[in-house]
Amino acid sequence: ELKVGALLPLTGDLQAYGESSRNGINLAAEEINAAGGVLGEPMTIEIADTQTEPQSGVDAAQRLVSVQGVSAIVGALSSGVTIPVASSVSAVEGVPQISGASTSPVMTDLDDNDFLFRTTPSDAFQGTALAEVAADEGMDSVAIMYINNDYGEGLADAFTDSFEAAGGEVVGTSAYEPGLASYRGELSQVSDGESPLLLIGYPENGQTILRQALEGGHFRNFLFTDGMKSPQIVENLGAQYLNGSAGTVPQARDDTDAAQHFTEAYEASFGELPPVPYIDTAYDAVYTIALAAVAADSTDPVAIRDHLRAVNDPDGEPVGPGDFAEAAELLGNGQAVNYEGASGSVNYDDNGDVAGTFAHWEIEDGEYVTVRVFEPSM
Amino acid sequence: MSLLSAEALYAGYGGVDILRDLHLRVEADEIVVIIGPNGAGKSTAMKAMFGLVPIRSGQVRYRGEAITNRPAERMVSRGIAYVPQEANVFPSLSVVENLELGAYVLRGPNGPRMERVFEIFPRLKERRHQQAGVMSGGERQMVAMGRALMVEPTLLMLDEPTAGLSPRLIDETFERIRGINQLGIGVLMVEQNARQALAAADRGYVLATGENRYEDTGPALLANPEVAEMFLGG
Amino acid sequence: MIEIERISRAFGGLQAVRSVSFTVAEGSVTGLIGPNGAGKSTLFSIIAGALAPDSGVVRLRGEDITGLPTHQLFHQGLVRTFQIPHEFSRMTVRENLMVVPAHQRGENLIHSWLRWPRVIEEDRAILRQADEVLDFLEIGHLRNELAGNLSGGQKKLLDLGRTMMTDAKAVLLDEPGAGVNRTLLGKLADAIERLNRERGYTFCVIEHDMDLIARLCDPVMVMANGELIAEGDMATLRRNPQVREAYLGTGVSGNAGGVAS
Amino acid sequence: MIEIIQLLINGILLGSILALGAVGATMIFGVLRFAHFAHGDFMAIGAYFALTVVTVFNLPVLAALPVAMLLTGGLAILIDQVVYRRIRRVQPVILLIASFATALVLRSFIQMVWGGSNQVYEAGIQLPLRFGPLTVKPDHLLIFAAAAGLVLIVHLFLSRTRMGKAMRAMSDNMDLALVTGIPANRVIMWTWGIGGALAAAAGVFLGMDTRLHPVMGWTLLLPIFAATILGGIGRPYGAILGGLVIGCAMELSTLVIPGAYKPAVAFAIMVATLVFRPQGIIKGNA
Amino acid sequence: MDIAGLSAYAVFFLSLVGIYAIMALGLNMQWGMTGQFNIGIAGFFAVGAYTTAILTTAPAEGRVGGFDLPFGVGLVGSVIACIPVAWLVARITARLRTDYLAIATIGIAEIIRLFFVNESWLSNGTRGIPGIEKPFGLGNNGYLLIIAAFVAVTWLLVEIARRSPWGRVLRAIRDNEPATAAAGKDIARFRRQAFVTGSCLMALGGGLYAHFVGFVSPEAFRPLYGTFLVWVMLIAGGSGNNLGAMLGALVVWLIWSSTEMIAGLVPTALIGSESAFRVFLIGILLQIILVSRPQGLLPEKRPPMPGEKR
Ligand SMILES: Nc1ncnc2c1ncn2[C@@H]1O[C@H](COP(=O)(O)OP(=O)(O)OP(=O)(O)O)[C@@H](O)[C@H]1O
Ligand SMILES: Nc1ncnc2c1ncn2[C@@H]1O[C@H](COP(=O)(O)OP(=O)(O)OP(=O)(O)O)[C@@H](O)[C@H]1O
Ligand SMILES: [Mg+2]
Ligand SMILES: [Mg+2]
Repeated sequence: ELKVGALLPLTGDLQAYGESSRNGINLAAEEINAAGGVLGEPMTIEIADTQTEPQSGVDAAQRLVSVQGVSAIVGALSSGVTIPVASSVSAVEGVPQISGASTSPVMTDLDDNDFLFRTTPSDAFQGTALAEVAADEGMDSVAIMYINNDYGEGLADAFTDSFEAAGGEVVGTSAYEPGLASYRGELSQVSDGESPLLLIGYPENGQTILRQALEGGHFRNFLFTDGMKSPQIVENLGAQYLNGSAGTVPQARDDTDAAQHFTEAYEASFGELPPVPYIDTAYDAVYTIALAAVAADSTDPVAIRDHLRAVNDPDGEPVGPGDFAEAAELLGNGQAVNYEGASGSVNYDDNGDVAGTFAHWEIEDGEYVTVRVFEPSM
Repeated sequence: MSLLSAEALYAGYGGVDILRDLHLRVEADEIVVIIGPNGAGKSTAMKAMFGLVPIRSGQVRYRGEAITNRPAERMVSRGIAYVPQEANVFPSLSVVENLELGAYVLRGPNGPRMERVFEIFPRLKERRHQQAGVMSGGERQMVAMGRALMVEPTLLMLDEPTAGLSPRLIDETFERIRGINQLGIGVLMVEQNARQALAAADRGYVLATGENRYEDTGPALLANPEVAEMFLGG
Repeated sequence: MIEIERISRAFGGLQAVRSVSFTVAEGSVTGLIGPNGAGKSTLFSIIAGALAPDSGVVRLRGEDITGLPTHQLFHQGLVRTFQIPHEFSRMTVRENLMVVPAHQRGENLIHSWLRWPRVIEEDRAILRQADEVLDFLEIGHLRNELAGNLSGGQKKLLDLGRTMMTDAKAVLLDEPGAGVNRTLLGKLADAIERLNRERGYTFCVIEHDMDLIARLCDPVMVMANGELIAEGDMATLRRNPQVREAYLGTGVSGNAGGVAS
Repeated sequence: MIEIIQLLINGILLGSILALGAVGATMIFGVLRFAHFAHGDFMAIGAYFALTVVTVFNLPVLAALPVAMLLTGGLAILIDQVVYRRIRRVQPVILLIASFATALVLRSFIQMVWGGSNQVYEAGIQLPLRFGPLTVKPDHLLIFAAAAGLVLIVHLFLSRTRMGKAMRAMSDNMDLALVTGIPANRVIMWTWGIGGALAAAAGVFLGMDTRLHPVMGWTLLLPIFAATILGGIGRPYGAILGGLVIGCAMELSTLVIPGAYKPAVAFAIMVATLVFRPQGIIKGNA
Repeated sequence: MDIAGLSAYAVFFLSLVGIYAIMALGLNMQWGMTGQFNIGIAGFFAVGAYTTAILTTAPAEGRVGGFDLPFGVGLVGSVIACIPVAWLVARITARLRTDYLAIATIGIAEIIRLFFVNESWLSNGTRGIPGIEKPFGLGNNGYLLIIAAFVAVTWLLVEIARRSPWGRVLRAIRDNEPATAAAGKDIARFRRQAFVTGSCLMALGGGLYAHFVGFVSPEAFRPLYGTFLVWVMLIAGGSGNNLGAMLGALVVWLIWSSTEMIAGLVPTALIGSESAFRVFLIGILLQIILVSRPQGLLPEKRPPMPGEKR
């Protein structure tokens, strides 16, 4: 029986993302079980809460591995939890861990005995993508406010490099600490009255910043990253103020079968697919684990790890999330498959990273609309 | 019917009895003094009767009504006022505020009551806006007693009202206590200034190790050679 | 032994001590009396280093000690008690005394770690000393009681006991008798006399009990309104009209405390 | 210059929210002698009570404010009677840790009942009023006026009523207050009621100005303590001034230091006050 | 759920308990013995963790350090680095007492955390420092032995300190400072010693933690897990009692991690969110402990007199 641990922030700062990721994970498991399960048995998901804190995150991870006996872990979300879990639990116990959300470049070179993977691209890529979107939107100067953590800083740095290399001007940059009641001082510092604001962060405080930016007349146009792609922001602040704002998100080409399958399946199970990130990435992570178990013909963690790359054989038969039964059969017959996921092709490289594609989205009439999906040209 | 009476009290802290079979009685218009060595349980007796130390067995009656183990804050509205041995003023409040708080349980204007206290302690009137915490030892005792008098009590309980006062102020204080008593207020006090206190008192009790040792009129106790030898310092 | 020279101290607008000078001679038991609020305790606090004077100098054996912190004065042999007892309320009576002796090896943490047996041995001696003091003060039965649970008078005794745990040269006692039973007070006076005679302690005593002052102290300083108004032996002072007016009171009842005995 | 004035205006707004929180915290400190770590969460739950009133009865926020204040005050009293009351006689630190537990309970309760994502009283934003180069949001005028009004009411209560005096007496000497016949428990209940109500007001205003979120109050707790300290613990008037100073200092700090260090400003002011003027900026009479 | 798995988890669980126990012992020295209200534990915890991270990791670009030194040097470094920091904090806050000290220290701890967040040249900023290895190639089991040894030695040292005349002076200070000064003790010095020693234990905890999880970033040093948890452990366990401090670490961490299972038993429909309910339970359990045993599970006992058995 294949048991997969879901290590998610169900309380604490990233709680909102944890809950939606959980849906993605459960969805994948349901589909797989509906398609006959793994090695003849239904797979199960064990959920554990990191509280968005490393201390309780590692404890929860160890419990998943030792007590619940999971063969692989999906999670965690923030790099500050993912990395300690990798170095103190996954790498030590020899259990593969796939994060659907951690974007820190540190993970690329981490000494993880090759047990740490991720289904979302590193910040370095998204920064470049963001600069491209800025150029597409005709922005030649921007001000930046970013959340003062590894995610915000990584993106801000990568963006600034690419943007300035392309001749753009950054008129002001300010990191912000989460949880404050007023960001008006920072806003008036970075604003030059005209340039749009690149806001890198999460809705929890991002909404406050946006609101104060609009109300104070500091900014009218905005550029966002994946973290801020959240419908509640539009809902809470009013579409008319945000229409025309743009952003990026790691996203597969939504014209692919896999992406369409995912959207439909999600909507059938949970209602409308919220435009928040890390659902499809978590979903894909479960799929690759299940496929790897089938390929290995074992639920042994190390065997699964060894086959994670094998389910993405470029010469193999292309399979998508809807085709689990077929994929299992192919693998059972000793044939190679190439998994094409909801979030992209999910080809783990030597470091366990994936190169991603990104969507350029805009808000139109209060809706998130994908303008195009592209691969950043580094 | 006595103003206050304690019958066969057993009381103490955390399960250990300090008071054992204690009997006390104060009649209306009487000054009663308790003396005894350090740690005899004098303060404990006062606190027990005032509801600050739990009574394990025995009865306390006030004008015949049983008030055993009633909460301290209710005693005041019955007409009993108590001045503790230590920490007996509100240090950061002014004299006037201290006095006003004394009458907390009473309705109606405080003006006339305060005037009466000022008549007894004219010095408080001079210092009425001073913070009680920085007054000298003697002035503090006046504030404490003034505060107690603000409720227009029928019984005043004083724990060592003259400790730390200068000889002159001790005289004055006993003078005042007699004056208060003459207004019809019963007084129960603990004193180490035993000779003077007994001289001023109608009756006295000698306590030792939580038990009654002697009970008699003030002059009789003063004249008792055993009492003098053991408790008055020869 | 202690020379006080023109010490002044004000609190806000109140001049608590004004230009007071006097000397406590080595080997004497000097009394300090005066009405409530005269500034006696303030003066003690200044001598003991707990309060800084606005002006003036304090000398101990000719050496200027003005403004030295309390604990340094302690090591020069100057100890004080407080008017309101300052016990260590959550420690036992014994421990209250055992804190006092100076230069305990075990007060050095590293030393305690490395030489535990020696520290224990030393502590045993201190314990014996503490028990002796407690027996002397007749509170030996309370040795394992928490000091916070003592009665008001017992705390005063404990305070005095602490001064007996040192090789003090000069001891400042702030109202050792207030709240202490008269019988015990007599014994206390014996103790002070003995320490003075046998061990050569110098005392300076604030006290409102004139019996005690008359029995122990010579000379006696009288303060009023922050100033030194008189000094001399008690018999002389009783005849001083200024002192009677300010302090002793004129009424006969002032003697009911039993001067006669 | 204009910029500084604009920042000051913003700072005063933030300051009045902090001040409302700080007045309650300082009163609780004064009477019960402990730093109340659930105070921020009282703010949050007050804000959510108002949200329920707003959405269920479709009322404007200001109409929901009194209800929220009442409910939060009541809740504060309830928590005191159930939890704090039993440990009042032991060391204050136990109360502090217990209040920390209360904070956890309240915060997770909010999440269980109202969910964990951002919410607002009213969708949309408010366009500011312009006074020349300066901008002020209408809500801000409202918040400021309401905060000033509440502070005035508290002032009158403390200085004019017996209960106010009894509170000061309790903070001076609880045992003696009992002996004087002051009903200690009733006074403490009043203190909690007022502290809770003011916290709710601060929370509602914070929610109006930003958004509602389960940790909205917790993250503001330290600046509130900073304001309390700055004003001198136990002094409501000092707390108001402390709140305003912290609010303005935090906003103005962005002129000279990176935004990432902004919260440190409040702490640095707080530590400096503690070190150089431990009795607070305005020296009281204690 | 097999035995091997359970024991592996038990090892892991006990390792974290051990690390917290060391910090709780440090806090006991400050609060339990001296009455110093330090809510800035996270600051010293961070100093310890970062120091050993910088000393023992491989060289890295863009930041100081990566000296690749052995584990032992890292831990000693953690403790030594903490001395000047703690000394400075003690100096700055020398005049503060009770809640004033508490609020000052929590402010300082946050400033320290913000320093590590923002000063990337030293701490690698928000990205944190990865690759902090366990010594001698040990796994979790071996490392637990190391932690256990440190807990035992720490307990011994703190217990000796408590029973020594040094500890007696601290308790005297806790009770009454002027009287301690009048007894000839240099209160400022003793307070400083206790503060620095206690803080060094917190730094030691930080150092052990860094090697245990292999990665430090500023997220680990926020007040909840860096400070309050330790307080809760000490108070619930019994402040003033060293065994209590350690028992508190065990019990509180057990509550922290076992409530997840309890919360899982209640239908989600009733409680909205399982995880929120868990935190709710934690809060309630804590309050029950505090209300029913305000002195802690093992209340403070007075140290034995010399020659007294116990
Ligand atoms: N809170 C307490 N807990 C435990 N024991 C106490 C407490 N308060 C007093 N005691 C003990 O009770 C006994 C009687 O104390 P009490 O204060 O009544 O004495 P007292 O007669 O007033 O003495 P004094 O004249 O010295 O004030 C003493 O032995 C004291 O140690
Ligand atoms: N910290 C202070 N702040 C303000 N005033 C003070 C302070 N300490 C003492 N005083 C004032 O200084 C004066 C002298 O006080 P002190 O305590 O020295 O008197 P004392 O002679 O010891 O009196 P007693 O015999 O009553 O103890 C008093 O009026 C007192 O109110
Ligand atoms: Mg007494
Ligand atoms: Mg005095």
